[in-house]
Amino acid sequence: MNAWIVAAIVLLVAGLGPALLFCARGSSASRLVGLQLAGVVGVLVLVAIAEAAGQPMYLIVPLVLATLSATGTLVFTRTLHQDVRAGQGAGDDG
Amino acid sequence: MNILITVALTLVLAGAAVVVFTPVPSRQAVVLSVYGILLAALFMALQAPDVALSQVAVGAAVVPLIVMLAIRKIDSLRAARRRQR
Amino acid sequence: MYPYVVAGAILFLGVIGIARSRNLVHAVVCLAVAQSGTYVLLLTVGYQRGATAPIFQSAPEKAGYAATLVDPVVQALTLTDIVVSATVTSMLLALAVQIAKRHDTVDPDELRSLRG
Amino acid sequence: MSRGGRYWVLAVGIAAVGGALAWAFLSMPGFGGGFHPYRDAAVAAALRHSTANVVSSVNFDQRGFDTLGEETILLASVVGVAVLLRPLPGERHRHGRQGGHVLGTTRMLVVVAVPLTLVLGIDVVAHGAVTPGGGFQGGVVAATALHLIYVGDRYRVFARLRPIGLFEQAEAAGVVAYAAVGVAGLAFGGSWLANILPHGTLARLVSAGTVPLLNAAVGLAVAGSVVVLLSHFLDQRFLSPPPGTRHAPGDGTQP
Repeated sequence: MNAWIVAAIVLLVAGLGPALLFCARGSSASRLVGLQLAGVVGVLVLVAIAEAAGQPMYLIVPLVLATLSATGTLVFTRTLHQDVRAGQGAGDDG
Repeated sequence: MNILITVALTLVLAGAAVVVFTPVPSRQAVVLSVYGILLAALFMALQAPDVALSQVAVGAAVVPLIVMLAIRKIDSLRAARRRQR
Repeated sequence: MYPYVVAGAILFLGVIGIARSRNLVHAVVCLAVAQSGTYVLLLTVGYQRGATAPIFQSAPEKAGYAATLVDPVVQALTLTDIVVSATVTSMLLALAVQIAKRHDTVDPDELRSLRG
Repeated sequence: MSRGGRYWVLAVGIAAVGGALAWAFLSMPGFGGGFHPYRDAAVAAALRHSTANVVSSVNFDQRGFDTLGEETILLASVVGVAVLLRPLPGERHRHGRQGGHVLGTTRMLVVVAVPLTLVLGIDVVAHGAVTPGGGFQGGVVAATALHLIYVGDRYRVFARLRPIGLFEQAEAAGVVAYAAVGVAGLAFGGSWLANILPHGTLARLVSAGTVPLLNAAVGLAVAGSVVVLLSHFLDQRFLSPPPGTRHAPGDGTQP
């Protein structure tokens, strides 16, 4: 058990856990904060796991996640603006 | 490594529960995106970078975009019907 | 044992979500979650303690090198699984949009009463 | 069936499937064990063809025919979505601005991220045989780059930059190229999708025979089909609902 595994476990529990909690409550716009946190911490977790396994070639995965998580957030900021403008999430009576 | 896998599995299970028990689809789409990141972390811990890469590629932008566009289309169809009545 | 139980639990969570669903889009997302249980099951079946990903950096010298790698066959199966899941999701969402256009609702219960 | 009745059926189904799964899990080899006969066979076969990434070797060499089936599923779903989302009679294209204001920082992010994502996608496809990655993952990443233009900017710029016919042809060309490599294997190697090219040195960019070629074909097909698939959903946003479709007689509302 090396330091990178400990780092990965700590980041999972103290980073992605709270991100999931943020996502579990509130309006869809406030859940976006959880998604942002999950994207950033997720990159760190993936780097830590790659180092823990001693396999530098795994690092392509955090690289792709870092590039695409910004796009993922943009998807929601583009499509959720109606909810934000209506305050409490218009059209959410589904 | 085993503790790491156990922690990641528990987080994935919790994430699946949050996705399923979020009733409003537009909120569910955001949670689905986070669930994809949790799955990618689990796949990396299981030494499957190929699978983690494809989960990240599909789950980060493409599937959330399709889901959100379908939700918006259905919402706008309903709003148009409501205006007609 | 715990990893297999988690895979089964994810499958059941997705199925329960589909049964409770009041919105077809919600049901489609729950189906995607149910399918993600199969990814977890496949990958945990192929995992071996202390092994690394089945990717070589240089030609192996020892004959028993394969025993230090996790199972590549289940990883390839999971890759196919993820692609199929994405295409099924898009097909079903297109179907949901078409139902909304024709029937004015995406609630499965209302759809049934419309037919009767 | 009422909701209560549905839950009863669900409970019976979960109990039955849960029991079967528990039985299977108890008789399976335990988690993390060393018993993987398929792994031993697949790794040996990959080493014979000098393929560093054994997962790519399984997908594009040992199980190449299954991957062709997967491509066909992708093609079929694109056709299905195109049929399902065709404009109904009376629906018209709305032109004009898309709602919402785009910040300057968002535009800048798009300018930086589009080339970066595109290059990353091509890189993932090109190194499919030697590092994690491959045609499918890289194709999706490259398609995401094109859709970044939509999420960051106006739809009209996007529509001009995305000649949809070209992507439909790219998708078809990818599938045809995959089948062509298969036929070439049949002609020169004696079996469908036989790995006929020289295998090269393990872990070099040009190695593993036909695997990089098949990776590129799949990358082309996946990028094309994801762009076409998303564009059908995007076009739905710009269709105005037909006036009174539901009340018009004989429009197929009743099954």
